[in-house]
Amino acid sequence: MSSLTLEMRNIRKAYGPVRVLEDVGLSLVPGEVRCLAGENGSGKSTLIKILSGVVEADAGEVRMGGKPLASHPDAAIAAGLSVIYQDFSLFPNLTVSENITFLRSVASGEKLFHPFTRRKLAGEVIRRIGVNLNLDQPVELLPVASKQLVAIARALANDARVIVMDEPTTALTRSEVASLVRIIRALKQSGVAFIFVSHKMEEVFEICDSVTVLRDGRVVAEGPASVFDHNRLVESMTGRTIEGQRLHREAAPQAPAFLSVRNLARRGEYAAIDFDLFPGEIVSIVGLLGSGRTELALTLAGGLTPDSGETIIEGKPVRFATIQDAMEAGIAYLPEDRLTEGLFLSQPIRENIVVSSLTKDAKAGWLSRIGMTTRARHAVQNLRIKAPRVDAPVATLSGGNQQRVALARWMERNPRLMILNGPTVGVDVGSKREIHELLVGLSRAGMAVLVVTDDIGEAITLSDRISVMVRGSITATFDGENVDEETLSAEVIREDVR
Amino acid sequence: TNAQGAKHTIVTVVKLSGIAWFNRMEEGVKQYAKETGNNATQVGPATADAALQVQMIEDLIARGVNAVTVVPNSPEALEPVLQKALSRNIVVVGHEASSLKNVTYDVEAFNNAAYGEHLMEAMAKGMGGKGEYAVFVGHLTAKTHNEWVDAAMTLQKSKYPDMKLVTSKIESNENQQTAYQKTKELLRTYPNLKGIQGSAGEDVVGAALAVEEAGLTGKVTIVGTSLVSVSGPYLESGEISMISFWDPAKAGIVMNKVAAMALEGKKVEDGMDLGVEGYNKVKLDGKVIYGQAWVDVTKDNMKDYNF
Amino acid sequence: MTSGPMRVLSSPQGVVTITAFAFALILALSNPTFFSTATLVDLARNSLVTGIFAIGVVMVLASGGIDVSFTAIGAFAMYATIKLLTAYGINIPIAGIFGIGALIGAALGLINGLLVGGLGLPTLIVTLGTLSLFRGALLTFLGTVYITTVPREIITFSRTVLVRVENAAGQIVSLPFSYLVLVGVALLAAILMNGTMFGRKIYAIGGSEEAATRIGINVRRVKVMIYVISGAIAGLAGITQVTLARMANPFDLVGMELNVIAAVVLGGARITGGHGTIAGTLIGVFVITMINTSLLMAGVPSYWQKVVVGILIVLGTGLPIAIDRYVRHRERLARPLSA
Amino acid sequence: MTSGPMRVLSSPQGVVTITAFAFALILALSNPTFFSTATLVDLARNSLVTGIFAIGVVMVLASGGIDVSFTAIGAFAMYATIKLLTAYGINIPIAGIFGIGALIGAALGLINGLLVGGLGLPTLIVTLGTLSLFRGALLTFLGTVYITTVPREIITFSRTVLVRVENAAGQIVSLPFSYLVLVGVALLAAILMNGTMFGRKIYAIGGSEEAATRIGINVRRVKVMIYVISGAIAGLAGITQVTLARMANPFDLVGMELNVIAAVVLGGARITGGHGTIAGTLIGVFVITMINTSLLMAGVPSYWQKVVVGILIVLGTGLPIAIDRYVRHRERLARPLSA
Ligand SMILES: Nc1ncnc2c1ncn2[C@@H]1O[C@H](COP(=O)(O)OP(=O)(O)OP(=O)(O)O)[C@@H](O)[C@H]1O
Ligand SMILES: Nc1ncnc2c1ncn2[C@@H]1O[C@H](COP(=O)(O)OP(=O)(O)OP(=O)(O)O)[C@@H](O)[C@H]1O
Ligand SMILES: [Mg+2]
Ligand SMILES: [Mg+2]
Repeated sequence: MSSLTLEMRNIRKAYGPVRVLEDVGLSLVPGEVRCLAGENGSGKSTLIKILSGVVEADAGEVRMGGKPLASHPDAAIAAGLSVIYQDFSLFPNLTVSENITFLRSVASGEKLFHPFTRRKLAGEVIRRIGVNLNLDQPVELLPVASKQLVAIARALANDARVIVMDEPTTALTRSEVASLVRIIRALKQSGVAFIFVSHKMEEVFEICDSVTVLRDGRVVAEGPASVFDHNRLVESMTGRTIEGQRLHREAAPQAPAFLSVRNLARRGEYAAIDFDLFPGEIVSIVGLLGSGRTELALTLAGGLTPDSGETIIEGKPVRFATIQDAMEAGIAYLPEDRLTEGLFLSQPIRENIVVSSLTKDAKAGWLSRIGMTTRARHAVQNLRIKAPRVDAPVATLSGGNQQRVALARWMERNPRLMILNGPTVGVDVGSKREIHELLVGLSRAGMAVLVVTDDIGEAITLSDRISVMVRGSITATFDGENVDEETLSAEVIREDVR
Repeated sequence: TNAQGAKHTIVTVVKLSGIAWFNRMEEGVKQYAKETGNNATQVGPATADAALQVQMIEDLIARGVNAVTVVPNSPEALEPVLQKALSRNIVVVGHEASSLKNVTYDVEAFNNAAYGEHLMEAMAKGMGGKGEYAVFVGHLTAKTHNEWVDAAMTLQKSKYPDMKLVTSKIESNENQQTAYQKTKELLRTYPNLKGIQGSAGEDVVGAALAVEEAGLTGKVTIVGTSLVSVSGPYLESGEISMISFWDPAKAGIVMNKVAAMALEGKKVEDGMDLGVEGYNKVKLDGKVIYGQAWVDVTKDNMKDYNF
Repeated sequence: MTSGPMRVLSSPQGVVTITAFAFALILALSNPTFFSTATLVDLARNSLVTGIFAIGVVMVLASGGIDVSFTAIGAFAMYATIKLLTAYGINIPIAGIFGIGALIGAALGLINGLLVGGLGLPTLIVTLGTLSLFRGALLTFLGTVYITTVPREIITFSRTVLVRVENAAGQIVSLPFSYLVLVGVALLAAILMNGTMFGRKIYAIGGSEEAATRIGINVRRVKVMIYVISGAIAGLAGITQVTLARMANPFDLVGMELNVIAAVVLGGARITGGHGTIAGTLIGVFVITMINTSLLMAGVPSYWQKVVVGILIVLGTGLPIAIDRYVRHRERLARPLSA
Repeated sequence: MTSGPMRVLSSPQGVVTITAFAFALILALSNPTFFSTATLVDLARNSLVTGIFAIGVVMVLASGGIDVSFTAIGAFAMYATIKLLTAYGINIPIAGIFGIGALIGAALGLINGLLVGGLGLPTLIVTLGTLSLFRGALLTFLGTVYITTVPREIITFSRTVLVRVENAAGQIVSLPFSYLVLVGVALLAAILMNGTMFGRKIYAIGGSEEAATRIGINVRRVKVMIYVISGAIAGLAGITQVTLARMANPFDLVGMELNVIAAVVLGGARITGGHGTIAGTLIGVFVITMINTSLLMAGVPSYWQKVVVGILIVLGTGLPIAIDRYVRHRERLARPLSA
């Protein structure tokens, strides 16, 4: 047993009446990469927080290197554990280099601060991951993807024996994921063990040696990765089979375009954008991070103003000065970073769901509380949000369920055009399918849907049309029925290489 | 409402509790209580705030005391509540507030104009009747302080034409460090400054510190109202030429006496002897009772005063 | 689940209310006349101006801001209104006077609003700046003398009483008519905060500004409005003050900032935004007022008040947290060991 | 990239410094003696106590907290120390006196620290509470009389000067020896904040408390330490005050809270935490002091000072933000139209 790097036994945890983890066990040997899989809310992050000492278990035992581990972050860190949290847990006010090296300095119990040594170390780690970051920039100014890279770099900078990654790839592009995989492989050789959480099936099979599947807080399957295949893994997670194929749909009825853009451009971000969005149609824009897709989406939603070009809604040219203008024109926008841009974390689920559609409960400015609650309950059922009550704060939901709350909010507005930026980031396979079905249903009911994503599989499953965006221009547009993943990713990657 | 001979409950409300001045007044109040057996006590807010005094008097009215004697932070602010007190047959005696309308009597240690002129005379003497000078008031709204310095400035214009006021009244906020900083600025701006007249007890102390630091001891004449316990060190070392005050303990006794007289239906009359030093032959002007109770203290007689 | 008393104690308002009752009981023991309508009326009267200010402050706190300039706005509005009326010998009904005060307050609030909402400056710094600015402008441009000859309308109004009670000693205790200003402002604010979209937007902004922007709330406009409204409320507080004091003192009001903020926070609002109710605020104001004005009755030396206020503030916020921890701990222990 | 002058203007310290220079220039025009060593020395001397307090405050702000109790701590430490020394007629060297003051301050700071760090209570409310509590305790238990007969050591020390300049008019302008206290505290604090892990942990906690906990920082302990240290600094400020005033006034210091916080924020600290430097703070203190103590020289009526301070606070924070926006806008427009 002494060869076990990490062992968790009989872990139990409940929040009030909600049982989150029941008798969960998990072990790691040196050099092992274990995937922790499970639906949204199955308890993965909680298990990780218990392991790292952030949350105290109600019962059970954690041992590292054979010794019991006290429930304290510093104990875990001292024992050689590094965690990449789902929400990154970085210091927005400090520079990239200080963020990367802080964990290591704390762990080694340094008393004095050595900015130069630290900067050097940070530079080395960044080079090892093979990315380009300005070491002296405060983290608050970075885009999400770079923050995720900083979080990864921080875990790597500490000479850890176990590295836990809670969905480390959600915001990364393919090339960055590839270099992460390279690093994991290299560290494996030197005996570092990993716990890896991801909802992306390809990654699980590419990286992991073994799999532990959680469902409703219990371990329902466990074993070497080789005994799982895609279907078996999905089935253990959800208790049912989920198809991976493109969703079937009726052809959209002919209708005039809801929104058209002509020659839209914004300096330094995108240029010469032309397309039409029709009611009853789902269009995806796929592209790498930094390709300008988010800026384009934001422009359509009124969050940015274009420098030139035309936006036409139902034949009439419009100019949006604010998000509100766009909302009034029937456009809804779901942002990519639900934590910082979307949800009121400390406020109840109900408020979060109804807040953008309060006019529904308002008569001449007066609100009806009962109406709000009814609507929120309805939405929670509809989207199968796993929540005890509608007045629980959103902060207590798991990542995937938070995403659904954000979706629910916009659906409440019955928009004419819904723009979704990464609608299923951090959502488990089962729920992803449900969300996709929901979107197809909405679009058939006459809504225009624009999806911005870097998940090519998602684009194919979902879309009637798929546009590829590279460095601020749309380089190709495909018909969703007749395109395969290879063609699409070739288009993206070819441009990436250029 | 009290039967004759019963003990009166008289509460003295001061501007600010705890400072040397009003501690001394409290000694007087206590002495009075001991001598007469009346229930005389003193209270005051923790900050010199008119609103707090209003609240205190409201509470006293609610408690049903027989008389309130008061040293107001802002006489005008107290009028409504004092009117309320009078309307409930509570005797009200003011001090340092000759403008108060809603009082039974107001006790003044002296005529403010006379006192101000007296201070000016002392400063002019120190300055040899010529040169630049400046005046401090605790607050620009403090009526008494303004009466003092106004009378002083008027006297200077007529009697000492060679003296010159350099700038308008300066506010010290009754804070020694403010007085210090302002004096520093004055000295820098008007290097020929020869005299400073203070009003609040802290003014002369702050000014003296600034003068000492500037190495100007003996070159600038500082006079003003203060107490030995506050300004003693500077009287001794010579930065302050003279301080004047009236003994707050005596004022406390007189206020209580007058209040008791009013409760017992006795009238104060012009020329009356109230049996307290400095108030042996009071002058009555309407409701205002003036004594002649100022005390001058210099290096030579400072040992006689321990407050 | 949490038992009743524990639940009450685990909210700041609960603790504060209970402590206040305990405190009142002690006062009553040391002075039996304490429990009387007269005392209550006096308390209500004394909490009037603080209460009106506090309602403006809680709105700002709920939106995630903080305001320290309200006293300066109140003083400015009060003095400017009276000066205007007396200078031109204008005689308008009392409602008009309150209206002018509110307007001036709103105009000053607009300055805060434009700086905070329009330019996006931090609220503490803006209101620290305007506290100094408004006060300085008042004293420099409007004057430093007390205006004691306030318009006849105000005197008449201040003599109108709502409730008149005779206490045991045969003295008359009265609640001024201006108490209705507090009641009115509180009611309107409660409706605004809970019953209108605008109110919900305030809480949304207090919860997360970024998120509020993303759902199409015009954060800037809402913020500007918040400061305009709280400015108007401060203006009303200023006019109320003048009806109580029957004179306009330009040095009045300023200095009570921290006291009002303490009352609001005792009432359950958080400076991090998103929380705070009108009812809670009024409780907080009442408690602070009771302590500040009633200790004298119990024969407590006046500096003790500060000690008591301090302890109460710490207890009122600390106890709920400590109790909450204890309850959770007990709940965990009470669960069966086997799942 | 941003051009030189623009960059200076887009930091609060930059704007504040420049405004201060402009301001000094105007002063100098209206009074040519303004630009003199004497003025500078006087300014330095006048900013002494504010400066020491400000250093304690910036540490608290950097950690994401806020402190309003420091003046009460300073006053308590000052008065308690002097009372102790005079009551027992103890005669110890001046360093010992400062030591006692710092110790008393640290002890009071520990109370803040335990409430904030240990119990996790919100800092504004805790320090509002302890401001009241400490002040009340001082006045209730220690006394309310001025102590004018301070120990001989203090008088000697306060007469020792660091720099002595004679100005044109033959007046002596001197910088007291206690200026070294400010210099020492500032140096130590700068080293602590930038050169030790403890300091970096303070910034980390100010950036994100949750993240700090997760990487194994003992947030509670760090917080307790912050308040202990800032309490000790407040104690030093108190003793410095007594060496300047040569008497211990228990009513002193309290009331300058907002002024000190304004100086710190002018110096670039943010109340949301994570930002703030010692150098910036000193600049902020210097500017605030200059405005507060130099307007008389320019013949400006005293209430104008408030107007000027207010405008400067708003400008100092507003201008950088406005300029930053403008610069970014221009930068984007300068890029080529094709992506
Ligand atoms: N602090 C808390 N209080 C109450 N309930 C909690 C708390 N933290 C987690 N939970 C509950 O525990 C369950 C497990 O959450 P957890 O975050 O571990 O899920 P997850 O598997 O990580 O989901 P996702 O894939 O969406 O991230 C959820 O039902 C959640 O509501
Ligand atoms: N603070 C909390 N309060 C209540 N419930 C919580 C809390 N944190 C987590 N949970 C619940 O615990 C469950 C597991 O959450 P966790 O974040 O571990 O999920 P996860 O496995 O990371 O999923 P994913 O990463 O895919 O979002 C969720 O159902 C979540 O709602
Ligand atoms: Mg999770
Ligand atoms: Mg998750």
